[in-house]
Amino acid sequence: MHEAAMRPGDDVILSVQDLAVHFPIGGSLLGHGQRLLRAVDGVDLELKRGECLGLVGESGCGKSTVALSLLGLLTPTRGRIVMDGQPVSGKQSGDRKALARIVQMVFQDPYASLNPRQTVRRTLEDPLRLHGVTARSEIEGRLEAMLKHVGLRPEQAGRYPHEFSGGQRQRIGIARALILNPKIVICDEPVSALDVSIRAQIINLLLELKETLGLSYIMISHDLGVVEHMSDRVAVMYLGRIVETGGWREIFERPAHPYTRTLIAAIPDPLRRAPLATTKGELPNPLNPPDGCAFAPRCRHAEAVCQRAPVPSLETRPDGHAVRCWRADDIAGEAFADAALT
Amino acid sequence: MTTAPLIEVEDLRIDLDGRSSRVAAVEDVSFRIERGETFGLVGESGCGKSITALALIGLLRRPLSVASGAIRFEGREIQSLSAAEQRDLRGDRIAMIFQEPMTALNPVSPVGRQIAEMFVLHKGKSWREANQLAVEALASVRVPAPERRVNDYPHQLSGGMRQRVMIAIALACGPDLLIADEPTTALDVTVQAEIIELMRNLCAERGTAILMISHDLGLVANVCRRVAVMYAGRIVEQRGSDEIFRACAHPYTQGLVDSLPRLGTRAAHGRSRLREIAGVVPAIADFPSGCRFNPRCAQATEICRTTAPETTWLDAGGLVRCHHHA
Amino acid sequence: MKLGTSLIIGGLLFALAIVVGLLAPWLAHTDPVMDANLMNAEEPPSWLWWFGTDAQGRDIYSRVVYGARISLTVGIVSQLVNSVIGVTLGLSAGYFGGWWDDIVNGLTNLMLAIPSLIFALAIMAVLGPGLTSLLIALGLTNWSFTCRIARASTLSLKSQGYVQAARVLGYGDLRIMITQLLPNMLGPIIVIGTLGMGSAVLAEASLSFLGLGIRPPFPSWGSMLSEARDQITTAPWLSVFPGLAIFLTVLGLNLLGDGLRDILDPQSRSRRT
Amino acid sequence: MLSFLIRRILQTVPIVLAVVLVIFVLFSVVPGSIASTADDGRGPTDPQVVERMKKQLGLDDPVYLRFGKYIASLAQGDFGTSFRTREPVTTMIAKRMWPTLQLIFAAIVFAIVIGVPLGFIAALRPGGVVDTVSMVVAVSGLSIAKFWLGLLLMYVFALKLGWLPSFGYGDGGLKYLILPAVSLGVSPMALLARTTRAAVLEIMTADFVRTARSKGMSETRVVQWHVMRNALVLILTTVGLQFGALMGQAVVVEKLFSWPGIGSLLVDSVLQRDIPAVQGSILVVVLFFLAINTLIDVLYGVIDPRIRYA
Repeated sequence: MHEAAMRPGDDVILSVQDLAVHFPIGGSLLGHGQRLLRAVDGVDLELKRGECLGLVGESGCGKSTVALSLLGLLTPTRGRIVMDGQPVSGKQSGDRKALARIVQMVFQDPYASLNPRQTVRRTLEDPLRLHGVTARSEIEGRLEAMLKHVGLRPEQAGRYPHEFSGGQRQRIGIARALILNPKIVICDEPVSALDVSIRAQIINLLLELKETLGLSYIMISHDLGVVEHMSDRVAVMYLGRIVETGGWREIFERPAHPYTRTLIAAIPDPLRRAPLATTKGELPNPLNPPDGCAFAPRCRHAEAVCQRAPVPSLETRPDGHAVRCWRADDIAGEAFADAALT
Repeated sequence: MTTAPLIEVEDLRIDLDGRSSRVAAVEDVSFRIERGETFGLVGESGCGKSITALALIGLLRRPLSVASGAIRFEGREIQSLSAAEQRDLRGDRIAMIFQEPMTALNPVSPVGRQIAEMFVLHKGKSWREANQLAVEALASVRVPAPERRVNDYPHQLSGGMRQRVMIAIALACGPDLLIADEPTTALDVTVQAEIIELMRNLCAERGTAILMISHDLGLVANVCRRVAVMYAGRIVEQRGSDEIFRACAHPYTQGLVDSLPRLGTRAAHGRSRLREIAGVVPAIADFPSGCRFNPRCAQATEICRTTAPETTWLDAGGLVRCHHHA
Repeated sequence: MKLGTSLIIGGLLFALAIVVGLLAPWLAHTDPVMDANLMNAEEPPSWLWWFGTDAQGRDIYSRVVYGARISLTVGIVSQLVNSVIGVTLGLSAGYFGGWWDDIVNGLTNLMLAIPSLIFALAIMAVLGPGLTSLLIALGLTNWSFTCRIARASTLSLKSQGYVQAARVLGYGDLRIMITQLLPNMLGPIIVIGTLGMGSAVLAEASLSFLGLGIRPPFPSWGSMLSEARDQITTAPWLSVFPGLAIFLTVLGLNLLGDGLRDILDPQSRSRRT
Repeated sequence: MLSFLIRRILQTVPIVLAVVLVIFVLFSVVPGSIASTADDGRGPTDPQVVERMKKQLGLDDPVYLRFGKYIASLAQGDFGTSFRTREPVTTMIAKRMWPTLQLIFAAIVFAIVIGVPLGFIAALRPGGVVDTVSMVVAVSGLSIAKFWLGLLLMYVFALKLGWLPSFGYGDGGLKYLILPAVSLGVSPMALLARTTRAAVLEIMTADFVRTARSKGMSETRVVQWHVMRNALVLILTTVGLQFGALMGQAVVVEKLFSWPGIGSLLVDSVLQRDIPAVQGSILVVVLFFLAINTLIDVLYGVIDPRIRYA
């Protein structure tokens, strides 16, 4: 991963190096008793043009914090983010506007992500005006084209969000994300708030738009089925760090980290009434993470080495599959046998 | 008595009282659950699965009410029981756990006391005895250090722990039926796995039947022996869970199965466009006439628009409600 | 009460008060200040003197009608000032957080620590009686609740997808506050504003009753009651009508606020009034 | 608990200081306040008198020095000397404290005893006759001017029926207290009735009440075991805030009934430009209010575990 980041080719649209976001928690006015929440602690990512990178992990693992930092909504504690050749830094409003034309976001909850007091037209036109598109005809043209792209009719533009169903709202949300022609779109659980029978529509739409508009996606989800379907590469996060990353096939067919294996085996198999894989204990308190490997307390392969500092490093194999586990080689012999996956 | 199923629902209709009109939120729903069985009720939001469950335990509140049909528990019709008799069943024989374990627990009462209430209410125990039993109940759902945890308040526990407390409450009196309404929707997958396994094991040990309600067809098929799929207030298909993914008969079930990207599919068959179910889930007030799925169904014909299909038995076992079933 | 009932009754009472205030010169029988005539002193209500007359022989009906002007002016203007202060402080504090939030919080706590009527009374003591003083005293002392609600709304709205989306789209802070946050918190703010007008009317009456608001001979309902107190044995009707006017005006505003709450802010019916 | 209490008390210190500053600025620095001190509306005052007063009061000193002196004397419990009676303000306030406390506590007890049950009963049958009537009563109670209500009560019960004395403190007996306390207590009573009703209604729809019902509890038990305590949290908030409002409104009621409390002291002092007495009374009112709210916060911790551990 590191090596790849060192020589970013033209095909890399986003590279993140050593991203860390720490939040001070609690404590008195003078800082006594203040503790540091390491929400993200040393994350490297690389997104290639036209690719979809799946970011998975349970709540609290830091995946949303990564997204917010990429969008410029959080100032990272350290790290370097390069998007489309531009280093991203600071919070100046000029930067924010430039950033807005590179990266956009599709939100989880289509009910909370549209301003209830704005028509679709205003939701889509205001950003254009803000970004210097003033010609009436151009605005109108782009608006119409975008609505068609996402499968809405131009005459629906005058309506308010509450007049649409959940699926349609998510289409509006997607249109808003794409109206400035961004290059990267971060999809934060884009279908999990939708009715099951609607999800396929949105997944298909996102994949179609990626092709027709040449977009690159970062797909954040806890639904591994959706991630497998959509992603080219996958990064698995646990307690602020990436524990495994690689091509989708490596991750889902030959998962190497015990945590990834647990995640996959915890998904109920509809074809078989079989026990689900469980782990010991609960997610450790992120304010007081364990020494050594963060997953060790819950890991059934853990040995003494795992419970001591330092944290294992993310070792990259020649095929680009990287794992953060002391015992990856030992475990690799133990085939990941889950009949459901074949 | 021995032949009567544990619970039997027959032609249940639940009405929603509007300002000016009554509409049926649930209609023609029939199913039975045997002692110790696991039965799943699957559907999307607004399909009526949760209110069906609430009707079983007698917790429907205005503007919802049972309009017709029967719910029989061990052959006794629940609607005909007095309020006090119904309360004796509730919690003691039929118990329920809910989706949001945070809000489902009283925030200002220690969890131990919330468990102990069950023993005071149904087993005639004193508070002292009940508190002791609460510790045991908490231990049985594998909460570490139960003797200390009983004094904790819900906000001091994690989501998974809270749901364990809910299970401890529900199973406290050894009920015959546990209704689990989306018990893991608010939880992460690894926690979900733990809760499901806990529920499954405890109920199997004690011979408690489970009625599981969820939007997640995969989860229900994994947990339950039989599954009923609901759409817009009606059961459209009822099958053994082994068959529902392999050979479902109703276009809606088929649509659900096909439209979900399932783990392993891409590796096995490559990535193809997911099959979509067109249109939107109808709201209760806008249920279409005829077969309620007809506006979204690719196979719909004239008869589907005019006539509601009857329930038919399938040769392979199970029931389907479709004019053109596979 | 049924939905809508309180809205209609409240709206009608408030509209009545406004109409009376606006049309006072036409509705009144006599000049409320100048037309004193000791010949007519302390007449009980009759066809000629609808509400009776006071010790100086002034027509109570005319004075009550003119009193609406003072009450409503004070109620509406001072509450507007409060709403503007409260929303500005609360919105900006919730949005920016940090030291500004700390300062606003401190100010709000300070305002809550001094009972608002006492604070207003202290300001009146410094500025002296009169309409302008009243507007200042009441306009500066009753914004803490609005501020809290605006701040709380901002905090909860800030994490909503559409506000985040606006930031991602490159909207500036001011634009986000005005186009995304403000329109979505107006409901509760209007409700509180309506109820606040009622409190302001009561506060004006109280201050005038104490002799610190509108001074006689100008017709404020509060000061009329103050005079009435001394004649309660001889002319009890003096105590009835100004008080009834206050009651109906404030009742109208309270009912209107309740009714608006059901429409504009349905989630928070339980919020304190 | 003790550390919570100490922390809570420490938190009020800056507020008290800020209040002192506000009071000081308002009456000592704002231009025109000196003039209004001198001009009490009874014609021009001899400029020499004004000069002498200024000297005597140290009004020619720089502002910060005066503020320092003011704080220093406050810290010793010295609120200054009344312009009007030449009495130490501390003594004046001490004499007036008890009647005011009596009045306010009587009013709040009246409000709680009537308001909370009223709200509870109303909430148990929403839309019923009791509910409708009590909510009409409540909204009326909120809309009525206290001094008008007091006047009406005075007219009916004192002047017409002659059951109760019309004004004054008398021997401090209960019969003198009733009319002022009721006049003062009506609006908090109305507010409590509404708050209680809303709180109970809201709690009755909470998920944990559904859980309680699913356990097989009767409605009475549900209310006893799960609704009461949760409602109490919300009711307590209202009671705490009402103390502040009551302190303010007591001024009007005390004036109306010639009740010898801090409120009437404050009004009389304002009318007669007795600035040390005004400042002292306001400060005492604020301190009292803050003390009550600290107490309420402690009670919160007892009732609501979420506060205690937060």
